[in-house]
Amino acid sequence: MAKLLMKGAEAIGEAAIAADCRLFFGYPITPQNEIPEYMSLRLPQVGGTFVQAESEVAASNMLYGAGGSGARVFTSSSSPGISLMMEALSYLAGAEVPVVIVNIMRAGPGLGGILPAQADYFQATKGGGHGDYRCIVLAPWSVQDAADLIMDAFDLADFYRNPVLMIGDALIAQMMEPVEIREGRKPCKPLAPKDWATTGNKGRKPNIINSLILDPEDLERHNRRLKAKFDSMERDEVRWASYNTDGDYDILIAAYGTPARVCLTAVNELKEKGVNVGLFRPITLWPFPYAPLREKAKKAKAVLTVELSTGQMVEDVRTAVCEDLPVHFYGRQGGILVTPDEVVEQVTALLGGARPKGARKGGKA
Amino acid sequence: MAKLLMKGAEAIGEAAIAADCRLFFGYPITPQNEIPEYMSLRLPQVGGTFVQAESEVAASNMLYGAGGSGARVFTSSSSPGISLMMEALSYLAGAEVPVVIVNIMRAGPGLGGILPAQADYFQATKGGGHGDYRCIVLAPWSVQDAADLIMDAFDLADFYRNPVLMIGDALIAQMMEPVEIREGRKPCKPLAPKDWATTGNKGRKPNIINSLILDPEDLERHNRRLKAKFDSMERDEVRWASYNTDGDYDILIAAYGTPARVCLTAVNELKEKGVNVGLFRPITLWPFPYAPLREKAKKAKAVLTVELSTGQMVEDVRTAVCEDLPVHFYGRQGGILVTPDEVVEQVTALLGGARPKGARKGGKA
Amino acid sequence: MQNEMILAGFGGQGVLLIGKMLAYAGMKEGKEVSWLPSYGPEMRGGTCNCTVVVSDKPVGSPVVKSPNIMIALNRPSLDKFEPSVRPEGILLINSSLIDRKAERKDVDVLYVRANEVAIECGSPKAANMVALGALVGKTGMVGVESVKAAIAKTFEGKEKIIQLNYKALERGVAIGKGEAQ
Amino acid sequence: MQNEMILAGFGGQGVLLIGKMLAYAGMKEGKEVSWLPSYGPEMRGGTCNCTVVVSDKPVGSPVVKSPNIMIALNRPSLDKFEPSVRPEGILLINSSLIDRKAERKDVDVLYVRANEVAIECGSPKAANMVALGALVGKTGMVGVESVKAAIAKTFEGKEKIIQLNYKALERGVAIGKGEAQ
Amino acid sequence: MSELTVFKRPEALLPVTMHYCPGCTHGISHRLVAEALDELGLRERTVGVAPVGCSVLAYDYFNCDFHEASHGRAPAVATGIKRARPDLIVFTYQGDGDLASIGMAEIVHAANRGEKITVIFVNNAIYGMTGGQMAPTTMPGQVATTCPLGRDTNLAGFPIRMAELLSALVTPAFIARGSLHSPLEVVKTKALIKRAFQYQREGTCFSLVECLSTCPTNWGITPTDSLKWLEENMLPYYPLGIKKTPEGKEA
Amino acid sequence: MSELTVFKRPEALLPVTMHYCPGCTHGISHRLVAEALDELGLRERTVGVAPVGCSVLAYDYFNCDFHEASHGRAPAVATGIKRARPDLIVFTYQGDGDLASIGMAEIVHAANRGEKITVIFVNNAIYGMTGGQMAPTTMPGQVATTCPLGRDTNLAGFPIRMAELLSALVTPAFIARGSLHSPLEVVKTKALIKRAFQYQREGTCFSLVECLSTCPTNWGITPTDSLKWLEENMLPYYPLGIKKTPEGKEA
Amino acid sequence: MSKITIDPNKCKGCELCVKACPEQILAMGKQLNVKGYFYAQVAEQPRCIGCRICCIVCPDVAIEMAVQGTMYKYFDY
Amino acid sequence: MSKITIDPNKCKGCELCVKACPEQILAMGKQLNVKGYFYAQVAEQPRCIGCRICCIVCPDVAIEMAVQGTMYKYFDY
Ligand SMILES: Cc1ncc(C[n+]2csc(CCOP(=O)(O)OP(=O)(O)O)c2C)c(N)n1
Ligand SMILES: Cc1ncc(C[n+]2csc(CCOP(=O)(O)OP(=O)(O)O)c2C)c(N)n1
Ligand code: SF4
Ligand code: SF4
Ligand code: SF4
Ligand code: SF4
Ligand code: SF4
Ligand code: SF4
Ligand SMILES: [Mg+2]
Ligand SMILES: [Mg+2]
Repeated sequence: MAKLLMKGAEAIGEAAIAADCRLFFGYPITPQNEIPEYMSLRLPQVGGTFVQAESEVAASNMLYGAGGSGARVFTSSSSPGISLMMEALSYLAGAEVPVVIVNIMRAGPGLGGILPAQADYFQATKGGGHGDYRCIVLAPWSVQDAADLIMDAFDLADFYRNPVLMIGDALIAQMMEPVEIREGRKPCKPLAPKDWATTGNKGRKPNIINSLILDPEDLERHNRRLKAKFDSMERDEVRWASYNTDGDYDILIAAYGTPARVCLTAVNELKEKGVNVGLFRPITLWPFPYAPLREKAKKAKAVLTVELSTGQMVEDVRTAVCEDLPVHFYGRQGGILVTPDEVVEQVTALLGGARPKGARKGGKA
Repeated sequence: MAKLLMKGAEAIGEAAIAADCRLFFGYPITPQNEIPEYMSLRLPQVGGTFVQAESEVAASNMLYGAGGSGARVFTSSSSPGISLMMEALSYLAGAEVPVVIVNIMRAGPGLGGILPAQADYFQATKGGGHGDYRCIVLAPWSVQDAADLIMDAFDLADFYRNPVLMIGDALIAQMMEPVEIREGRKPCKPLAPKDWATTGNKGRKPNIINSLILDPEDLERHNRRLKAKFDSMERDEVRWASYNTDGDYDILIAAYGTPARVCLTAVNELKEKGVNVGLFRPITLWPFPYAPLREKAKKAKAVLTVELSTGQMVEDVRTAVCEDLPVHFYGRQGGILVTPDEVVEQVTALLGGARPKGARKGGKA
Repeated sequence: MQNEMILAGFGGQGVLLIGKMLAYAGMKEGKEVSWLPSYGPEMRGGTCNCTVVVSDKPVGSPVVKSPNIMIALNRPSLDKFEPSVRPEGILLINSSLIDRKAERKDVDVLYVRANEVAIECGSPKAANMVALGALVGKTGMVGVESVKAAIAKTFEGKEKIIQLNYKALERGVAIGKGEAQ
Repeated sequence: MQNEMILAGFGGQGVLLIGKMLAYAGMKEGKEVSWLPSYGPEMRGGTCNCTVVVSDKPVGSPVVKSPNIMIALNRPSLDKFEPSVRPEGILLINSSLIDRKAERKDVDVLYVRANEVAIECGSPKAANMVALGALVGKTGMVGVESVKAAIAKTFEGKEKIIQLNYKALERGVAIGKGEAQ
Repeated sequence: MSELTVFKRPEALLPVTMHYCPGCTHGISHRLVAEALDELGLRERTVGVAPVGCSVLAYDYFNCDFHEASHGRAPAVATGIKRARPDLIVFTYQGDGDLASIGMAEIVHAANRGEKITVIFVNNAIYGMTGGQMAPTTMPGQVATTCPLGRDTNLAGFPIRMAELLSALVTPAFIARGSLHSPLEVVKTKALIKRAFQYQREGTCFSLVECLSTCPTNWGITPTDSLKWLEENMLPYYPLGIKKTPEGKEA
Repeated sequence: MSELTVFKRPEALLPVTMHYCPGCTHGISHRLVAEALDELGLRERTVGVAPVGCSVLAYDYFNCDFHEASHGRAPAVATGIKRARPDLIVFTYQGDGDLASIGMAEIVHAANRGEKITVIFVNNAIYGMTGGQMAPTTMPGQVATTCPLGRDTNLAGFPIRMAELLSALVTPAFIARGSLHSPLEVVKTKALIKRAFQYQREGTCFSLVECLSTCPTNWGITPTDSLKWLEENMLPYYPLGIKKTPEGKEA
Repeated sequence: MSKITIDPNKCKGCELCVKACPEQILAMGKQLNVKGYFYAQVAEQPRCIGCRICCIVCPDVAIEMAVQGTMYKYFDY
Repeated sequence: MSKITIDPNKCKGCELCVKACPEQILAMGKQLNVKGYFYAQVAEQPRCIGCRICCIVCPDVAIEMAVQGTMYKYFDY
């Protein structure tokens, strides 16, 4: 298929349809309104259904019902709306219902602002809901990436029978870029028929979608089975990319989403000046690519983590490299994007040995 | 005041009243119903007000209003109910409204069960809501501790103008123990008058409780000011205790809440057998006592983390000790409590060099 | 010395109450105590139990898997908990309602006709007090006076009930001491 | 070569549209492109802008702080963005609506009577096309044919509008090349 | 003459003992739903949605597919199922805490969107499962564990009449209230439930039947006295009957 | 003869330009509330609760204490304030998405508890702030960005008449609907708002005034046409007047 | 002739059937069932009029009814 | 005699007052204000009957009215 110039929001919607998703339940919130708006127009055209839910609480529970009945379904929202889905998310994971949830992150906390941010990293990766559960968290850095990853998201959800999150800063939804929606692609995981779904028990025993297990031994078994599943995701689903890491470098930058692109621009600019800096980009934020990052960090003298938050992923970066080398943090907040110049300045200062202006050793005390 | 034999739930309520809290908004959920029930009886007797909210979403927003108008106020709930408060929690932190929220944790995920668990550690400590915010998280291990800590919780909330969480496994609320409610105590922090509260603007400019900041530069400033506040909590509010750590020990156990008591029993039993094992108990789960734990771990050859989850605090333990020594994990789930025998067995196996049955290297891949 | 007890019976038999009284009496005497009820969505109508620890040292686990003392006021409770009692432990069986003998040979079994004795005392509901008395009489874990204080506090203002309960308690104590059934 | 542009004007002037057309034309020619609108709760009624990057290499930041090209279709936009243009950059000013000259001396300023020219072309709404044409004429960043393809696609089926826009575009191109105002 | 079984456990109800307290009328409404599904031949294409409340284990009792919802959100879950699979028959079974308190927004909006689902609303004027707290439907003066001195209408307002409230919406629906306190009312309630499912089968409209029910355990009285208490206290406040039909009048 | 100013900006409204689009009647309802507070002498003991919606910045316009709520939860926030400080006058100002969609449970329950607060409900049949999505109050056939072919009542149901819905509750309250589309209706709506605050001042009951309002921007027509559109399309569906009084009848 | 069968192990002894039977022919037994409940029993089967009221009010669906021959339908159930 | 004052910088040019004035004495100006709006102006002050309708419909509270002497109260506002 030819490349189209599309808004990220629309590309996400179109890619979901190409991945055979025919259902969307959602509630408006800036800066992702173009996703439900697009779905409200497109889904009826392809025989699908769009429902504007009364709230994000309701939307996430509609997902729960639809996913439980075997449908491919997704919703999207932005930070405050995602917080309202935390109970349902825990239920989805507990009852093993595959759905896809997109968070187009805006600045917080609270009502905050509507400009891009990445401050929901903790919520997404550490579990904003209650109980022992995990979700694969995908982080696109371009419109094409968003379209590709959401298609995989449906497959991953179905394969593991677990909710999958895709989180992007607001730019991912708002910008237009050339994108190719890969029609007729193969699923990224082998998929079994959904014989567990609630579709009417004609000729079989009732199927039950449920997370209540009153017997503690049974619940413990369930918890351990889930844990084993999450362990297998940690083993099999780690995704990442690195740039300019073939040669030598003193600094390794770690960043995801749009800031990673900004960092890449900085890396290229520095390269032109003869300074080699590596870039490491986690694509799955959970499972986090601890081992690959550590490996890539071996050549460096310091890691610089760049985020649109006051420092969240930096904790995982620190965990990954442990005490092998110092981990610095540079972040912008409030909806402000980092610029290539800022990144260049940070790197230059680090190379000069100085603690760069505005940077701090993020994370733990 | 003489010691009383009280249920944890009642002690929490009575201590809150002794700390001048006169307002409770909440919604029933097992295993903490005795807290709202007690408050519904007691508050009217002391001139206070109890309101049964229509949901946890509403309860947490009632807290937001009441706290904003300068009142001391708290709510309690259990895991699924707490998930429903995540949006409000982010607003409370963003708008800097001091309130206290108690989570009497039950087994999850989803509806799970109603027996004790500690699987909401991530949610409480890493931020279950959206955006860059933190809450002090207190973890009592006895009824007395719960009564003492909730009084401090109100002071900490007021001092920092930030929500404070107290999280306990269900046993904390359900068991009865002797407890002394310290009347007339001094606040644990110096408290300023709440001149920011919405109390009518007679003779002054309007006070506004708000987290919306549309100008990105302003919002970034706000984020950084909040971050500085959280940093000061990390500096000043770390609480922990250790047991049997004066002499030498090969194993250091890390545990919080009721399991820490179980571990202490095991430590004492082992001591009788001539085996010295240390116990480290974080009292604030956030800020986590990284440095003290690392210090205490120096003498040991291995750390054993014991939790009622599939492994959550263990990640912070690992971060704390980094690669100084191996961190093992032993947990029970589904509402089952660890027993002293199990802990003894784990320790014995570790000392014998064997990987104990049921234990695993928790945490990251 | 640490006593870890499970007290179990039907919903209305008052096992939670005597558990609290034991804990209260222990506290009065300066001991470390804890009391923990079973709770669950299905507790209604079924059996009901609580765990009480009375100890000289701080109480570790308030949950007890292997009690050294077990009171069974009805048959299902005996069936459920008998196997868990520690060897050399004490098993108190309400023989008024339980139609079988203990199966364990390695524990000290005390049969108490709690319901009959309670009726004899004029308060059919006080079978739990008889059992409590028997336990205290047998073990001396807490003083009878302390338990009486607990009774007095529980039924504050209801002098008649207090006296009836005292009586049932004392009859139980005597039984526990082996003085009479 | 990487062109980083900010296109700004009033809400109804169609700056978002010509931004998209530029990106589309770039994409047609195999270039890397990105388009990003300003968005905010207060965008209504006020000014409106978008950022377009057309480049030979993958686009890093789709957000641009210092564009090398700036189109100002109204006065507030000029006031806001003029200082950010990179030295040696291009500043295109719609002199139909903007009553002042550029203050910057280190940029290449092009004044275009976009509204008047559009009216002359018979489509008063096509001032944005005139400006777009002028930019393309001046820089050659993308081919005129590619922009025409973008116009044809945007107004698919509306032949008359397409032709009017072509005309406005071509007039703009001529102005951009310095051939005529 | 051959023997003919004229009353037996419906096929849609599994042959298991339910966990409800003795005399709790939850069991009756379960049976009525099961009978309706059997008689209309819908069981094999039905998905039930269980609430959080005493009937949380409904999935263990019905012989059809089931989905356990989070507290109060059953109408949203049902919406998800029905929109995904309009060919299925979807019903929720909800208590008064679940539907009228935490789930208020979800039930109002499902009704207002006109979701083609059936809601069985069991109103026992209390939170049964959590041990007797006040519900939005608790009667004035009624004692509950969170209103130990009785519901004070000055502080907690009056009980909500959900059937009437939902009938105030414009979207066509079938909404009725029955009671389980007497044989006659049980029979009438069954007819309402059956009719509700019929509307769903035809794809006509949203349907809801409120069933006045007892909670002997938390009301603290015997099952028999509970029936009387319901009749004397709830019935005058919660009038029985059909409140709304899609035809616009009682037909 | 001396000059007397007979109409001016009320003291309770700060002398700033509001961000609303030209012709948006949000500005009128702001003024009416401010006038009511001034005329009743309540300003200095009033706390307003701002919603999430176009009026999210209300706290920048009113000259009294304000609390910004999360989306839909203003009635819960107001409950918190009023229960903590019954001496204060507490009002919420909410849009139709805020109050009738995500905040349905909170408004129904605040009304049902009989919270002594005043709710100003601005119904403009659309989500203004987020750019024109369908609201629960959007008219049948009305185009919105999430119903690009017009609201289909088969899929999305009929618009919710909040004033009528809330009036179906038993708890005493003052509930009325006014409109801002003509000078006369503005005057009448002001009287309703004033009366609502009077009830609160006396501690009588919950009070709510629904104000039919315009959104020229998202309706895509001029301010003047918007008034006409409101009159022709909304008025027949949303009848004006007092729906409920605590006295039980219109007094 | 109608025959009532009460499943002793399904019955929870709530007595609703006993109170509801218009002929007063049901009674509580004196034996406990597996769940520990005294269960209802049919005291005078022959007097049963087959009204099914007991079946209808039993919350635990513990009662079944069979008829021999035709049955008068009191109400359409 | 009543006097209408329209604050040019508060006015957003919505024209509601212009359309509402029963005497048709308000009109849109030809100049832009600081916010870029054409603002309303009083064209024929003397014909003003002091009905305050313009004030009442102005969403931006941009209009004030003063009177000299007494004013007829059309309605209690
Ligand atoms: C989010 C959440 N809040 C609270 C609870 C606790 N809870 C379980 S059931 C219930 C209410 C049950 O009452 P009702 O709906 O009337 O059903 P009943 O038991 O009376 O049939 C509550 C509050 C929960 N499980 N989840
Ligand atoms: C939890 C949450 N969901 C969604 C939003 C996005 N949002 C902001 S305002 C709004 C609706 C506004 O519509 P309305 O209440 O009708 O007010 P109006 O703008 O029309 O005055 C929405 C959905 C949000 N801020 N928070
Ligand atoms: S608690 Fe009440 S509602 Fe629940 S099963 Fe028992 S009687 Fe029924
Ligand atoms: S978008 Fe609509 S509601 Fe919002 S300010 Fe503009 S006109 Fe008013
Ligand atoms: S069928 Fe009627 S008469 Fe026969 S036992 Fe049942 S209730 Fe009594
Ligand atoms: S109604 Fe049913 S459960 Fe109750 S006593 Fe009769 S047979 Fe037993
Ligand atoms: S007061 Fe009346 S007559 Fe005078 S300008 Fe205003 S609307 Fe016109
Ligand atoms: S009504 Fe007000 S804002 Fe509108 S034109 Fe008149 S003065 Fe200006
Ligand atoms: Mg109930
Ligand atoms: Mg609106």
